[in-house]
Amino acid sequence: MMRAWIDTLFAFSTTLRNVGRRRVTEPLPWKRLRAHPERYRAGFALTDDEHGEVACIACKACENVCPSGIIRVEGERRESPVTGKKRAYPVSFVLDMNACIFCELCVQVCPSDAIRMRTAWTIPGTSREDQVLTLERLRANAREGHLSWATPGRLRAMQDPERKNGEGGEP
Amino acid sequence: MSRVLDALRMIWEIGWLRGLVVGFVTLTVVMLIAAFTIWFERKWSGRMQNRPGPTERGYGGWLQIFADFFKLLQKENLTPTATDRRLFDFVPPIVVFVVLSSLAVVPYVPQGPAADASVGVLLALAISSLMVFPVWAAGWSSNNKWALLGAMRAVAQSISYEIPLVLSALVPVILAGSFRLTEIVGAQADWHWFAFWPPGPGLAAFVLFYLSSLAEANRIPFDIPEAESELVAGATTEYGGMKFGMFYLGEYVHTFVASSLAALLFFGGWEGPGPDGLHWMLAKALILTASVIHVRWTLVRYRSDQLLRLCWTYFVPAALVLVFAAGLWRILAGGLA
Amino acid sequence: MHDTWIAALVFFAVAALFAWGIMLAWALLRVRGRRADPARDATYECGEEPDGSAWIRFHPRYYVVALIFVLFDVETIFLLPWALNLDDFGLVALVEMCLFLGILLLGWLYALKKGALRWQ
Amino acid sequence: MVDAHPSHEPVAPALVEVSGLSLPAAITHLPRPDPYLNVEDYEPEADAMALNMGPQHPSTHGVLRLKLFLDGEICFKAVPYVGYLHRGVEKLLENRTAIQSVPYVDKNDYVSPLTGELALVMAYEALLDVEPPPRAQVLRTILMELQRIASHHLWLGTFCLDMGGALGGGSSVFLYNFRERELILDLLEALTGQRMHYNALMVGGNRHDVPPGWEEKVLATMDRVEDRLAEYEAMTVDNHIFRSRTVGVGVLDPLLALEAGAGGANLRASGVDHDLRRDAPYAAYGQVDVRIPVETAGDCYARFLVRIAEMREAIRIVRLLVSGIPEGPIGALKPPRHVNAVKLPPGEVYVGIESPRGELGTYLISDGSPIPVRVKIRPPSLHAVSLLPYLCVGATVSDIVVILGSLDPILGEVDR
Amino acid sequence: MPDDVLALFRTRLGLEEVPPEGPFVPPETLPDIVAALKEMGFLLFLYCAATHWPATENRPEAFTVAYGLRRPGPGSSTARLRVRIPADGSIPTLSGLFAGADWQEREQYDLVGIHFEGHPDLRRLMLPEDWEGHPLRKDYAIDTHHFPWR
Amino acid sequence: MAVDETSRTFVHPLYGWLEKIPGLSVGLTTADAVLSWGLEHSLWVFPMATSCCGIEFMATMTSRFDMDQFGTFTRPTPRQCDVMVVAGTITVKMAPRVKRLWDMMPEPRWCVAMGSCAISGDFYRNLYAVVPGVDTFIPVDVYVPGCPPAPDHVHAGMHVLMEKIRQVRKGTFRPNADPAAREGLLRPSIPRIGDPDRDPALSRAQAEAAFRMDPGCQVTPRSEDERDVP
Repeated sequence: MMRAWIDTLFAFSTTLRNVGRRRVTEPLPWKRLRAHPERYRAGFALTDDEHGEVACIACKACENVCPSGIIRVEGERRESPVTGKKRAYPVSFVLDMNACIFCELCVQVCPSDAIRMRTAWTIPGTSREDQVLTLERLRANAREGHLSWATPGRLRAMQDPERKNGEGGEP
Repeated sequence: MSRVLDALRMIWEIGWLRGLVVGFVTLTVVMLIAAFTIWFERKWSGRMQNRPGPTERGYGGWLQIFADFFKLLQKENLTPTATDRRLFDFVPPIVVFVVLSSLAVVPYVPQGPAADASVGVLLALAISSLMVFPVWAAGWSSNNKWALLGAMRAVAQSISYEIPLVLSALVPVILAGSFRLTEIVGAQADWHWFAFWPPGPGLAAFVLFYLSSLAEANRIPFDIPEAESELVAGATTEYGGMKFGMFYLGEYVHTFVASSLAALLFFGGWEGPGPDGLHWMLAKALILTASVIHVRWTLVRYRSDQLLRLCWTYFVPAALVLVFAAGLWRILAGGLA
Repeated sequence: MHDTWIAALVFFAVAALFAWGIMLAWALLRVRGRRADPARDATYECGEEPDGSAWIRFHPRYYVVALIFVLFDVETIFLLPWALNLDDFGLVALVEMCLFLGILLLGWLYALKKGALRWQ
Repeated sequence: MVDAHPSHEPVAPALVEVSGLSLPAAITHLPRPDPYLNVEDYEPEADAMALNMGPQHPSTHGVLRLKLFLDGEICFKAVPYVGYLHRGVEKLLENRTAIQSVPYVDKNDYVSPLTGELALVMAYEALLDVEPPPRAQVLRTILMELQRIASHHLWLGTFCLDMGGALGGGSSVFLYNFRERELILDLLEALTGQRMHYNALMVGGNRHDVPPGWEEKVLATMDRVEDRLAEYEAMTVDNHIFRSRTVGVGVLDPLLALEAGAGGANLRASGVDHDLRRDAPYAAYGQVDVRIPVETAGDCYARFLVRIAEMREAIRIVRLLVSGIPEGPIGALKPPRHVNAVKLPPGEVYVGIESPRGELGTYLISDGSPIPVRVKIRPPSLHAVSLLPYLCVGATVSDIVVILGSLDPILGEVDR
Repeated sequence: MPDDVLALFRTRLGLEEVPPEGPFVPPETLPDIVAALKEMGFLLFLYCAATHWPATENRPEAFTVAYGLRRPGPGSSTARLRVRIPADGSIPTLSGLFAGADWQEREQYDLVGIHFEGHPDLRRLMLPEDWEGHPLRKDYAIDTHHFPWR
Repeated sequence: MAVDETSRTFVHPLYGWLEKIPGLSVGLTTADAVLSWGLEHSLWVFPMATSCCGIEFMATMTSRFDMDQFGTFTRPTPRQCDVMVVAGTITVKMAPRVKRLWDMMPEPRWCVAMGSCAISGDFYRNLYAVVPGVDTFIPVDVYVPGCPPAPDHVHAGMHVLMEKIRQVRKGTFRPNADPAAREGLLRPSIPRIGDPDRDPALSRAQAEAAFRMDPGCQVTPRSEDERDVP
């Protein structure tokens, strides 16, 4: 009995030791954002191509693969004002973050390096309308930065079975 | 200046005025101390767990408890249909009333408490053990099964630990030869704190008193009546708003009262190095309260039957033995003197 | 002497004032929500509809504890005057009380051996 | 007071032979309570009380509902009700292609999503007869063990929370465990970009390769985790209160455990020396000598000891593997560029892996179209929950909370 | 599958070749064969998975129920077998042999609608008691509405 | 029956006749500010944790993301809580329970939908068993997207809620009514609360279903003729 009670007192060794430890708490998010790794997936952006046009070609690969079915793309073919070549453009690109699961499959399949995820988070709102990303908002997100490391090309290069060096993964 | 002192002396000598003034001052201070204890518990448990605890409202989060209070003041009144309405609504203020009342005989200054009763120890213990009735009534009147289980456990536990609590409080009484709390403290003058002198029964009685008062105040490892992980919120499951606030407040005041009693009975009350007085008493009571909190955030809890077995197989006989040891010491020391 | 008890009574009154004062403040300040609402006032049982009332005959295990408590409480009452007057009575009282409690403890031992506190 | 259970002493227990298995004699062939007991047939000493524990209850680990029939505080019949989280994952997987289905299984066992992914992905690989490259295999093994540590951290935290309350010592253990779990989540976050639902595997390999400097971080984290493990032990292993709550409580008959399909630590704490990582190696487990901790007492304390030992073993495996990850690609198939990128041949496979909770299996039927005909996930937690009617009888409400915690069920996996 | 199981299947069922995904067993001999497997050390109940095969032009509506058992311990192996039943058929329960079959069979009863003969407690497991239909059947629409919640 | 889910009250009956007393308005404004401040900064959470988000919600209370910093902690019973955090998928079987628990909470109360499943049903939203978002049966104040939202996102959600409480008390709260965004929203299978298409009969049926719940306690197997044989 005595032995058992003395053993119980060892519990205090842990709590007392921890009283002296440095605390591990992150700053509150409205004061300073936590440091995220570069692959962090928390939002979306539609990037521009090298000509400054939207890179999306409205191929609907992301719309088809999205398990959640939240992406709706409508496109049309027209002449590019920059290069003069005919290509497809998205007329509307709606991404309803209310049902997004951040699985990165849209990035995985994108053929034109257009859609990317962001490390900056989606801000909570008081209505569901706050969470709908339209084409304008997606492009504005891209200009704002905080893009995740994984582009469609980089992801696929990393997963390529032909890849020789095992290092991989560096940005 | 002397006029003020005269006025104070007059107040002190007239019974009802003394009760009134001391009552208001003591109760206000004790309520603030209870608020402070809640704040301290949240900060200290945070410290133990490498997190800051409340920080945002006021410096170090000290206003947090007031925000909670104002919030509770505005919550809707709920009385579930199935309850025994009258009892259900009547019980919560009783909790606070009972624990606050026990302070009438607990002295914090050498001049004595509001009512320096000749049976102070008994009265304090008796009133604070009344706590079991509102808790039981709350659990039963709720007509909720979790509350019923909580109330059943609370009653069984409180009445069981009543015995070692009273018996271990008898040890200082025997050593001092009086039930009056001021005289018990007086008997501990010159560093003859009963926790350390006579060596043995005093310290053991303190340990018993401390553990039993943990059980009386429903603190871990003896908090089975309101074990959140088992009984949702125990007897208070159906209580919301300020009705719950009363239980919440009562719990912390109870802890402080029990710590004050322990300080008076075993640690010489206001005796201490330098000038005696309120500061030593408060310091001792608060240190004991802090230790209760530290224990709470370190240990897990017993099962109710283990708890009762612990009481009846170890605590009660141990307390009896201690009473006899104290009696023997008293007689032998008296015979020697 | 009377003063002490008057002071105590006044103190109790102040305590009552504090307790019911807060309740009064709450009664004045609280939000009036929905009207009598059976959904709001249903009994909580983890989100389920309760199956039967909680006002039942409870298992007597707890009553055994109450019985033992009464036994020891009476004994404690006898101890109190004894403790106060120990100086006057001396060693004889100690031995006498020892005998009295010895008999009581026999009953306690019997209860323990009978498993009064063992639940399973 | 309960003193140390004899079978926790380091003495070899008596064994009994059952169908080629040697099981501890003291707990084999225990009398089994009748799970279908008619309540009217039972005559309690006072009024019986029917108490709903759950679906919202602080310690039912999600949305399990236990209907307890109590005689005083002692339960004489317990009926678990599940399905409050039935999300029809199997129905959905029968409408999704291989690429799309990985995020769904993430959410089954949400405490160890990677094992769920691996079970599904390995089923597809078995159907396609694809062997992931060695780098992917080793990486998968490391991920599985990291996930196992994180999962056991969460388990230990919530287990103590059940015993010590949200305001109490249990809460301290809980927060200490989560503190170290966050370190492991940070590793997985750096690798995959998410804290919980990683979507880290795909058919034929991994989706993510290690970022630079990851291996060193893993080793540093393992040191930290192992160091802190001793602290939790100081708060639990010899703690008298902890022992009196767990020793001799919820003793599980190994035969019942086997027949009910329980797995993982629940099985090994009852003396069954069985672990798929050693007995039917997958991924890179064949390359490491996995040591399986086995206890013979079968109670909550034994399950606790087994899980603690498993954490140490997982740390050892991670250390062993992470220093020698082979070079090469991480995928055997071309990275998918289309929703139907994986062509399924017709066939029928079953693949089982050792998740932190036991054997997590996937049974898959394909008729040659891109989407499978039937996907059945064999959840270890379902079988753990189905043990409750046997274990809860004769226990008090406090014990039931502990028993439930010690079985470590995840309701997302039970209900799917 | 290990050799002793293959031998058992060959002798009991009179099969030449046992497919790796398990042989088809007649429903009435299922308990005997499973009991024999249990004797051989296959003590761990793995799974019971029913599949609905809607009617096509070549075959009528049918169900298959697949069972898996495992022999625990070093060198662990599985034994798998299947049962094919017509749309209105039923299948003997295994819940007397394996406690784990109880809930798995209830689940299959709930989701696929297989009737297990002799099951002591055949109720819905996952869905509410008053649910209509069996969702894992191929003719059950994935987005069936349920007033008032969806 | 709590039919009207949209009614949110902050009526203090005392104010009505206190305002009539001259000279009290300043005191009243101060008192109101203090009371609002209390309401805003003491949010006790009722964790309606069902699945994955429940685990992340646990993480919000742990040392690394300490929720107690701004005075938020959990209480196990709805009677003592102010905010219901719905964390996880709500199924058809669970929905009446959630509704019942929500009805049990005392006013003033708020609801935070944490994670995609609670907001919209996530990728299960078209499935037979899953409710397409909790706002089809209880009013939601703050939406925290994510799958699951990281703990710091939940903290930000609580911050948004505090902001909303302040604005609602002041009467300055304006919800987002961006028509383009409204157009892009995925439509749940039944109308949400606040949607003009919503039929009051639906709310009544939901309240009724939550109040008169099937106790579901039959233990004996159902009789032979009740079974639906395939």
